Amino acid sequence: MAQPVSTKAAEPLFAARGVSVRFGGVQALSQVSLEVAPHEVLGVIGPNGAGKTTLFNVLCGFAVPDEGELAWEGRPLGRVRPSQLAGLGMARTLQGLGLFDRMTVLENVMVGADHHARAGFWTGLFGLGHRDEARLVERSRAVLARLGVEDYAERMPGGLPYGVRKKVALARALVSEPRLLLLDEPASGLSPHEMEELGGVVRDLTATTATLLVEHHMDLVMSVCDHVTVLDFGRVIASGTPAQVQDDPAVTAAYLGTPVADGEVS
Amino acid sequence: MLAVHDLTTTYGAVTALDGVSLEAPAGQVTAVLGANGAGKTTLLRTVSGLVRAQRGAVSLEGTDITRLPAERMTGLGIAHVPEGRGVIAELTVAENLRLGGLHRRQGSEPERLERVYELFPVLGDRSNALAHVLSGGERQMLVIGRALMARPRVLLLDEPSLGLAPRVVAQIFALLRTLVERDGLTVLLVEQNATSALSIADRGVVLGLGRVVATEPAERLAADEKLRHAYLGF
Amino acid sequence: MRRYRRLGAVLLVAALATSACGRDPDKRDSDKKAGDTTGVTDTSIKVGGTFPLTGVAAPGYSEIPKGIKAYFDYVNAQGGVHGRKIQWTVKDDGYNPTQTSAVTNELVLKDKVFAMLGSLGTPTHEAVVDFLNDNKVPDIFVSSGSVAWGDDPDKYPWTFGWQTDYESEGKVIGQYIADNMPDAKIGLFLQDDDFGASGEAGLRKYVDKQIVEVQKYTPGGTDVTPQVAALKASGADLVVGFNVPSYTALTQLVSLKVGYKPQWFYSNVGSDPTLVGALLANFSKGAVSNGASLLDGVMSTAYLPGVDQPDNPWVTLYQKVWDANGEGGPLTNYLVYGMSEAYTFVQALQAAGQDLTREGLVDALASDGGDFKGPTYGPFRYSDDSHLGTSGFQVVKLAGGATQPLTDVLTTDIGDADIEKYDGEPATPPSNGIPK
Amino acid sequence: MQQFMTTLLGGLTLGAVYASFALALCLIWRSTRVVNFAQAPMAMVTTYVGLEVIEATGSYWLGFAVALAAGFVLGALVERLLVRHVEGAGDLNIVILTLGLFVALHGLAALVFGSDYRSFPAPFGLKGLHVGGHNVAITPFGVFTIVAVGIVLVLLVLLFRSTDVGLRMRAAAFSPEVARLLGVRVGAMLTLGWALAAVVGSLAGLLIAGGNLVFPQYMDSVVVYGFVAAVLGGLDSPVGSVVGGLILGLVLSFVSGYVAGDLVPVTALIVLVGVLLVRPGGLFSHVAERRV
Amino acid sequence: MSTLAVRSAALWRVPLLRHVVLGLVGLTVMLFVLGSLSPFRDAQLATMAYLAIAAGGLTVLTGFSGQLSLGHGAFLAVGAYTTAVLLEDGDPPFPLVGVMVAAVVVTVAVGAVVGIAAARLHGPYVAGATLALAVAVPSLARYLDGLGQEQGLHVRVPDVPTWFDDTVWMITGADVDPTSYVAYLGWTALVVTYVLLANLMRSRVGRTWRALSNDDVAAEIAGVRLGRARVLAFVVSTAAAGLAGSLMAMAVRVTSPSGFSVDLSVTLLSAIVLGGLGTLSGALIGSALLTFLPQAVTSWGTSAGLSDVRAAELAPVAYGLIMIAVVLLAPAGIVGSLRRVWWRRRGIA
Repeated sequence: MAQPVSTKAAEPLFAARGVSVRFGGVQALSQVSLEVAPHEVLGVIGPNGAGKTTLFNVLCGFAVPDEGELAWEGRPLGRVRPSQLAGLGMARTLQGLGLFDRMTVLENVMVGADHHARAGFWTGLFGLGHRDEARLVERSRAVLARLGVEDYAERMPGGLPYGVRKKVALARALVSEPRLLLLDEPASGLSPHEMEELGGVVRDLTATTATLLVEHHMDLVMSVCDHVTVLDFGRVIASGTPAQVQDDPAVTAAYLGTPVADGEVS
Repeated sequence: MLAVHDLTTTYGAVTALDGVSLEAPAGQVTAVLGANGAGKTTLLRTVSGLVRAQRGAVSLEGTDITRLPAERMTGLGIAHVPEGRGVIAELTVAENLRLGGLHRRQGSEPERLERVYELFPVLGDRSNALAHVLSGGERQMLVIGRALMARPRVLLLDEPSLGLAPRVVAQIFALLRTLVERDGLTVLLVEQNATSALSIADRGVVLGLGRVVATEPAERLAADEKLRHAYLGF
Repeated sequence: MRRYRRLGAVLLVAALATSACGRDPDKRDSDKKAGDTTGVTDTSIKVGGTFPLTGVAAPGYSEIPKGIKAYFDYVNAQGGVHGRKIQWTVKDDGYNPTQTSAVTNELVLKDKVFAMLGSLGTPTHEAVVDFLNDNKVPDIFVSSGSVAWGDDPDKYPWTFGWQTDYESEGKVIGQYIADNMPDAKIGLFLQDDDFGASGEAGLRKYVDKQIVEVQKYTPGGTDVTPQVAALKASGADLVVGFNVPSYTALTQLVSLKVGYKPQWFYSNVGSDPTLVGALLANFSKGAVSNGASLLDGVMSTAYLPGVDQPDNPWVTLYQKVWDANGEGGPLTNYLVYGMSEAYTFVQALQAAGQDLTREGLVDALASDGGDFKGPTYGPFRYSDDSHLGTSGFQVVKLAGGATQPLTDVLTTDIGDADIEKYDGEPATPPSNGIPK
Repeated sequence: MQQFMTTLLGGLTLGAVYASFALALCLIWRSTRVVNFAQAPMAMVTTYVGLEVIEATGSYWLGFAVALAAGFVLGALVERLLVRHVEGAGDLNIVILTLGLFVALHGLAALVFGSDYRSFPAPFGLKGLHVGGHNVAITPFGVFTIVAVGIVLVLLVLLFRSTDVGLRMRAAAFSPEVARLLGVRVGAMLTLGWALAAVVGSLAGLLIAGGNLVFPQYMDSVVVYGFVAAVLGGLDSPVGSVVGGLILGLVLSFVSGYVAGDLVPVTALIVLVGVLLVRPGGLFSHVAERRV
Repeated sequence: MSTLAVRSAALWRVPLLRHVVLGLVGLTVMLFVLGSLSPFRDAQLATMAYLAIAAGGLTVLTGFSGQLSLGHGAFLAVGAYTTAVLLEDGDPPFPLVGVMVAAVVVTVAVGAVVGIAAARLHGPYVAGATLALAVAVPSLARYLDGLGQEQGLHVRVPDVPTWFDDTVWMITGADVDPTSYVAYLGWTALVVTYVLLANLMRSRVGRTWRALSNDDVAAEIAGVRLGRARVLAFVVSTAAAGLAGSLMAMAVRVTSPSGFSVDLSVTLLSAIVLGGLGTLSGALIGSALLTFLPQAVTSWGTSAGLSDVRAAELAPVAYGLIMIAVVLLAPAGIVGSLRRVWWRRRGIA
């Protein structure tokens, strides 16, 4: 299913170069580099505690790297603030969903579309922005429809099935029409069937969007990713196509560990 | 010894454990293996009462302990060792250890402290330092030492290898084996590091998506394709 | 579109027509020409007042309305005034002007009282004086010595003062100090409002050069250490306080703490020995064995007989009234104050005659009030030009919980009026205790 | 010079009171992450209880003890009956809860004890001390205030550092889940934390009340100044609370003595906002981490 | 007919139209109600109007954007003092509407500064800082000579304009006395404010606020600029508070520090809690409770044998207990709870 395309020659859409982060005495990331080409799905995998979440937080501006830099279309980004992502053309989903529980599904998605809105404060104050609002509603409904959850538009997310809520979160990210989508463990809590569906959605997106996927469901990663980067102990231990990564003994060792020699306690 | 029957746990709409049954026989190490998100940690948290089970039962030597709150576990001789981040960073090493021994008073406190320092000399050296400054390996030793302060019969260990260098992992696992053989401790060991865990375990249970995928003697499992598939998906 | 425009034009014309024809404003008020009898029936008169029943100014002052009530009950028991019984309603404002405004609304607009009587406090009453005058509600005998209640009847034709005003009091105190303690270095301890400011103005007419320090306090805070420390630091050996009773107790306590022993001279408002003594008595035995004795030697002024003069015919009357109609407990100077106000009010009602109207009451006070005889040491100043109350004082010294006069009764007025000895005879109450 | 001494000593005494109040806030914050805006009314109520006992028995110390005991009970009740049931409900709800308690206790106290000013006795003299023929503007009761707060701080440090109960309380506060796994009854420890905090708060109430006038609002200014003191020191640090209290007491005393009493609240606001903007965690905190 | 129904239903969906229609209905009802009631009731309704405006603003801040202000009384004070200074001699330099606008502008200026500081704080720190503000502002008014110190400033409401009096008389047959005049002003301002606030809440800005109060991390990731949105909420909220303060000055006729104690701030907060956080109707209901409940409770107390003074304390006890009960039992408040039932009925939640 994976269609490895040789994109290394093309200018990467987004790149991290030599990123290192320390928390207290712990080296959470050391010299991590990765590149996402346009229309590519890049998977980031690794055992628990390997530094995947930290890497994600760096990419989104929630953590500041001690070393290294991020680049967007070849230009260094400097310090990114999370709220600037949408403007740059990036969108992210959260591991914990992060849906707004006191707002309807539609409104949730509309928040994601916010940076497309033209109406400002004064239009809002005098209630004049309904045409602009109508545009946002239309755009948001379209995304919900694309993910097959438009029927839930007027519902509160709290009581909906988990799979639907995951899709709402994804819709909120997609509605901003990002050029790079950052997905943080999108498959956690999904049934095998829903996971398959998700894989299809991610593949379909490649027409317009590049995706960076942090995930521990190997089936999904191996089936949708063009490239995979493997982290362990905050370092990149392997990188390549899914097939290359699967054959890498370092990856197997990272996941399955090494045997303990029998011996006395020191 | 410790038996889990048909345990089901959900977080909201997500099912983390789906009808898990397993046994940890007395005086043996039972390793629970599986990839990230397979439900291993949830299993331990449900057994020790931190999380309420939706369905199913946990029993200790035939006595039902499913609904008992977590704070009763030490009294029953069960020690749940969270992974290394479970040290209380704001307390000193000695205070962390003392805390472990507050509930079962066999032998004087200094004596028990001494025993832990014997097992982990590095903790003795830093007994008055805040746990905050310890390295990952030292933290792992501290949580294990803290659990031993209560002289437990059953040890529930959550990923003791997490984030540790292989040499340190080997050291900790070897110690564990010694404790089992010397004191007859029963261990339920949750691990992602399968090869290391199986090398000291008597039996292995593989979890995948909240269900038991395989239960086999350790040596047999180490060579089993099921294990590889559960972890790597290929 | 065109249709809407036409509709707009019609509306505009209609609006213009409305405002152009306007109704004759006088016509609407015509029903009030005969005089306003709100709150009056053949058998009753509704009277209300606002007092601090809670909060910082409550100790002492909350007793005034009880005195008023006791006296009205006494009068009502003997048939009332012109056959009408007086119904007295008191509202708590907690000495908070915003609250005063709200409860005054309630008294005037909801309860529809005939007149306000004795409403207490300078800042509090400031909040409602415009409202009462705008609504032409008699605002009788404000319980406060601010000169605002009466020095400008044209501005506030419906408002009357009763007690001696603070400026006159300041003048009397000032002259006494200038005559008897010309070398004293004076410190002032003032409530930070009209009360303090008027007192200071009066004082400065006589002892401007002797004043070495002025400290102010805001009612509500209970720490006056900085003020007392500053007074001490200035070297003042005579402190004149224009403050409420709680602050007399507080200044005495803090003086103990910082070891400050000047001659204290409190205005009449803050000097009630019984109340201040009671507040002080509760403190530690070692330090303040007898609260009242702490006040021994403190100077003040008096314009009414007090409970330390049980043989005074007025006090005898009030004791009788209180025993018959009061809520129990001993007679206090605040009860005496309330009953005296009520007595003067009944005098005004009598003077207003059988056909009681708001206008009638105010006219009667302005024309006859100056001749009222009552418990106050000096005469009232009521006339068409002044609505200020009584003007006679004695300077007194406290000793053993009683007051000893240091001077004759002195009278004066605001501004540059001289201070003169009052030579009128003290009045005695009528035998039935009700003014004619 | 004399005024300087008066101001300094006044500031220290006042600071000691703010310190104990801040300490109470800090104890609760550490154990339950709640800023207890009802701390002052709670202390006010227990002070009234003490006053009633003193007036009935004539013994200051009996009243003192009863007030502290009442604080213990009240604190425990508030945690058990109210706070426990809104845990995890969000900052907003908890703050509103304590404010509701603030309003209700004020009204209840006025209803039960009346809203008149009442004088509260002091166990020691209220005359300033004489040292070498000079009057020092501190009363024996002022000395008692400072000493009492010092003793409480030492006792609390001993409790937390050297006893098992203290260890359990700290564990429960820092890491409730781990504490449960180690057999600590976290709920009971939180209740105990609130109860102890309310005792310390009650002490603050008694210290302010002694030799002063008491009325239902007499603690209100301490709500703000105690909070500022606690934030100044870092809400998490008991020692910081005490230092913060003393600093604030001195600053406010000097502003009041040398500038203007009416500027005291403004000064407190400036100090608070200044500290929060420069060091959001207070002077004694470690750098706050951002959670994702 | 049915197309007309569909079309009007569609129009009803347009917030502006819906809010304006509701507003006009409100204004009309107000005109008749105020005209037919006694001046005392009008005075009470004036009180309710300024409380409701302030509570509406606080709803935007606390209920919508999730920032807790315990210092809204301070902003009312700014608006009130601005009004008092302009109206001191009863002859303002510009029409009364201009006075109210000036009050709003000055308050917004102060609110923006406070909002910028508050946006950098979180949780209980915002509450504590605004609480300190609530204490500081009145004491500053005490300190400044020009603001009348403890006694405060008189507020002289200009005479009722003849055209207004005549128009109301034409419509309702009742005269407008000065007390009722303030009530008319207050309710007109209330309706305008609520229409504007309702517009804002339904707009993209309101959605942003709700998002960030729900989950600020998720909102930030979705592109919401937290600081800006929070400051904006502060500004809108303080604008309402300034207007409310202006009306309060006119209704109370005096502006003095003791009128803006912490109690006022806590009272406003209790209004929005009682009615339900996050809805304007809740703020309105809460203000009505605050205006009318004390009398009911107090008279109940006196009839139960309490003295006037003690009975007056029953109202705060009632508020306090209701606040606690709401947090414990119905965290969404009265309106919120009803709405939840409504959703459940319609199967939305």
